[in-house]
Amino acid sequence: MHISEGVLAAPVLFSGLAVAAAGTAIGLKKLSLEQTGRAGILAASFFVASLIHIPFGPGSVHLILNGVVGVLLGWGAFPAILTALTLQAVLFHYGGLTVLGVNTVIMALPAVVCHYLFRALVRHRPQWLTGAGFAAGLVAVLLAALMAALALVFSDESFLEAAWMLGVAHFPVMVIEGVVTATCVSFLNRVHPALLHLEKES
Amino acid sequence: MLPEPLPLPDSPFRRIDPRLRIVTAVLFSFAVALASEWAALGAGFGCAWLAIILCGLSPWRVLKRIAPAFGFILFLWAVLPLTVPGPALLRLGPLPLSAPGIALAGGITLKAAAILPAITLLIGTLPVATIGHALQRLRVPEKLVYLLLFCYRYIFVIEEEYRRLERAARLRSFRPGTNLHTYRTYAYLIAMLFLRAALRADQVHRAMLCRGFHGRFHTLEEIRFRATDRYWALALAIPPGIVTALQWLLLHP
Amino acid sequence: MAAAPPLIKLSGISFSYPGGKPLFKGLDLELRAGERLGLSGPNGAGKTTLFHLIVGLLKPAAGAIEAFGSPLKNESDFVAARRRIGLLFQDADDQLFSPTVLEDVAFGPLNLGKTPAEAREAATRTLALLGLQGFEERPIHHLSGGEKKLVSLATLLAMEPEVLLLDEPTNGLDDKTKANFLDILQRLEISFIIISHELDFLEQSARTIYALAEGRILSDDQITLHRHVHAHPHGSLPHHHHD
Amino acid sequence: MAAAPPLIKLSGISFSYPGGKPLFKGLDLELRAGERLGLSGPNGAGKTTLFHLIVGLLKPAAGAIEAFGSPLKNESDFVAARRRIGLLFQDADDQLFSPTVLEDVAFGPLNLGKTPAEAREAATRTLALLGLQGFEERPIHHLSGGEKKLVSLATLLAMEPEVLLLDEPTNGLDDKTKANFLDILQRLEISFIIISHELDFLEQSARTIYALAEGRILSDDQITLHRHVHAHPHGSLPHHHHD
Repeated sequence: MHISEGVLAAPVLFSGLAVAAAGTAIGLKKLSLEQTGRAGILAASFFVASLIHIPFGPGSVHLILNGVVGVLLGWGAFPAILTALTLQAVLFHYGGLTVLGVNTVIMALPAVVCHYLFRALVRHRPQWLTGAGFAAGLVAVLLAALMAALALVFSDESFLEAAWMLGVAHFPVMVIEGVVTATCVSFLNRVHPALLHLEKES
Repeated sequence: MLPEPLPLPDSPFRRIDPRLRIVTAVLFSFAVALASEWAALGAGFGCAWLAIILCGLSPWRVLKRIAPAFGFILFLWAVLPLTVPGPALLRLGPLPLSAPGIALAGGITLKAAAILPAITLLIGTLPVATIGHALQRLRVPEKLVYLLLFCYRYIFVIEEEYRRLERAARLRSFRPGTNLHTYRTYAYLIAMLFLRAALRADQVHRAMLCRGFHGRFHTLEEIRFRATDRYWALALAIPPGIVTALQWLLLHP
Repeated sequence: MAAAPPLIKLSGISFSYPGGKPLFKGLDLELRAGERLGLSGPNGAGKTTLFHLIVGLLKPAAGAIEAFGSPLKNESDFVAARRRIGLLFQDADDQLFSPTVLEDVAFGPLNLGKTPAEAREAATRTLALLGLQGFEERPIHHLSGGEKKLVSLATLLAMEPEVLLLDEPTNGLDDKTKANFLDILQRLEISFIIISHELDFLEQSARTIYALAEGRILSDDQITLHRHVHAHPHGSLPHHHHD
Repeated sequence: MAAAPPLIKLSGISFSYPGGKPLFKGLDLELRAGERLGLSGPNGAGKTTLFHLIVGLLKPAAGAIEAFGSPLKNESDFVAARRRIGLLFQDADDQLFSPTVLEDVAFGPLNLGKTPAEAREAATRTLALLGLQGFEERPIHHLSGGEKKLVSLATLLAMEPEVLLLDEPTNGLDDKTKANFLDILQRLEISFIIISHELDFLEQSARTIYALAEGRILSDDQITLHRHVHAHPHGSLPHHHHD
């Protein structure tokens, strides 16, 4: 979910930069050097996975997967997503430099929220793992769409309808992301459960 | 296909300090993104494409590079003229297309058409390794720089892994559709990528330890600010300067 | 030779990778029902490429590919042919992506339109055939190299292919695993082409051996008679010539 | 044998992975200066694990590890030893993590405290030694499998190690690259232990070959004398026993 260059107003751009900088600082602080390498390689898989076309009806959608990144990296999602978006901005021109902050916040803040949401649900009831994964995937996209819509509306009220449509267009993606994230999480839990508890090591 | 930096023909421009190019890209992006006057936007647009031609980069290749970014802008063109209130400029059958809507969409398009080629020219032609070093010298936190370099390095390895797995699925008669089986299959492929990434990260860390890594990255100093870079700094300040000056003068006549 | 068409027939295939020199120049190859074909050749001779051409992952610059009596021209022809051809990849890690063995083996049958119950049944049966009972719920990631190779084979056999294409199946396997794999191959009633740079393994598994060299298939009637006789002093340890 | 201590000495090593059965039970191994040791063994015998124990990436449950005459006990001992031991990983992509070839080869020397100019010089010299002139600025992801393997070796040699540990160095290499790698190994004046499941490659590269089996190292004095003599009728085609 990228907002393009040239759309947003100055206050939104600068607030985005400030929040992204703060989140990234927290994330970097929580990552040890060893985990930095790991986060970099996970960011690479996030980058690759987000290029995959998933069929939906007659067309296809791109996954966002910020929920998975949140579950795996916690606050580390901020630097990891910032990194992936920087490479996308420089090499693909998805997004751009001025919107880097806003786009990072749009994806990473929901990722961090879902990290805690997932953890709370699973800690409460371990058998809810799949459900918690579904919730993390769905909520991460829901919040991202909401934040993208807010960024648009705060920039210019004329974007109101466009923002609504953007949100509604992401509704099917939310469900697909929920399913994919739930399956991903249960896969990792079955095969390599230590991965889901990355954050405890820091 | 994963993106590689665009090759830039050799010229004095190619040899300037990469930090200058990154800083210019940021300044120019903000100058244009924050401008609102048509003349300022037009000047930004002109500067970007003129620079591309002067540096010997094919405008057609740049256009092809940045084309995907216009998907979002196309969406705005489809929505804004119909939804932004205001007097109709045109009519599309029974639908009035509002003047402020068209102006808004047009302004955004012009901004993107100025900023994106500038980023392509200034940063999109730099090897990612060089970008990393330049960022480090620009005091971007070391961990973040290494995150970026690791990410770029392993994108190619992971994409290759994905392609092989996806091919294996296809050979076993997997045909993607809108159904649970498809989504589950993609989720498995993706989970496999994340799993392998994590396991590889452990090995990479071990390999680093074996080569004497003890918590600090050292770099081969390569970036130097030469005497001629001072003149380049002045030259590169012109486009963002023009855009900002025009914007300011037109707003405060 | 019966009048039945060959299972697979390549005629006049030419191929080169972009920017590379020609890998195949007018290559011909036929696999008839019941045949077990071995294909040897140095690494880099394009053995894997040949298999990828047969299943349509790569397109030849010239020449015709036929399978089961029909020419394969466009993607949909290849899609149909792939249901009947099982390709075993050189690296099992490229082939397996499900969390558990059972799910991976059931994946193909599900794609062929079987119900989950039927697919599970087919998977369990195939695993038993390969001596992998009790592996159903094991995570793929915890299997040894040899077990992964067998599971890869199971994923193909569960789809009941008519032809197997085996790409260096013994790569990285130790002798015990290799012997087990050979034993399984010999029990299978299925036509196959096997690629290997290990001539001894080819001799034990295939009935006819061709060599891939200079961009073509060279056949040699005598090559199948070829047997190694080794005479050498050696230590008391079990040792092996080819692994 | 001189009185000099062995370069590497393992005595009575026991190890098992958490939840797994014991991999090593009282394993002994010695590498003396000038020696070139080959280590063969079936899949899952713990060949890679053995190397990781030597450089302290894993800790044994029991037994002692010595390097260059001193016991290695805590992490700082291993850190010191790792400067003198070069471990070549099985997968070159694990070993090469820098954006360009030059940076990757200079990484080790920089960590050893060399100045950037010295490190660059060492890297350039090592690359030239391996025939990799002109590769300095290439991004790692543009290299072929064989080139990656050679660059991995360069990253180690640039640190001027006294011992090399080579983990399945020929895995996935084609014959030409394998021959080139062998040629380079034979030119190096350095003691090494090489792990491979390809006995032929071991025979060509090592002076002594041990087998790893049942959790221990089995030595066999005669195995180094072993040579193959083949006598067989064969076809007119060029064919190879070992590639």
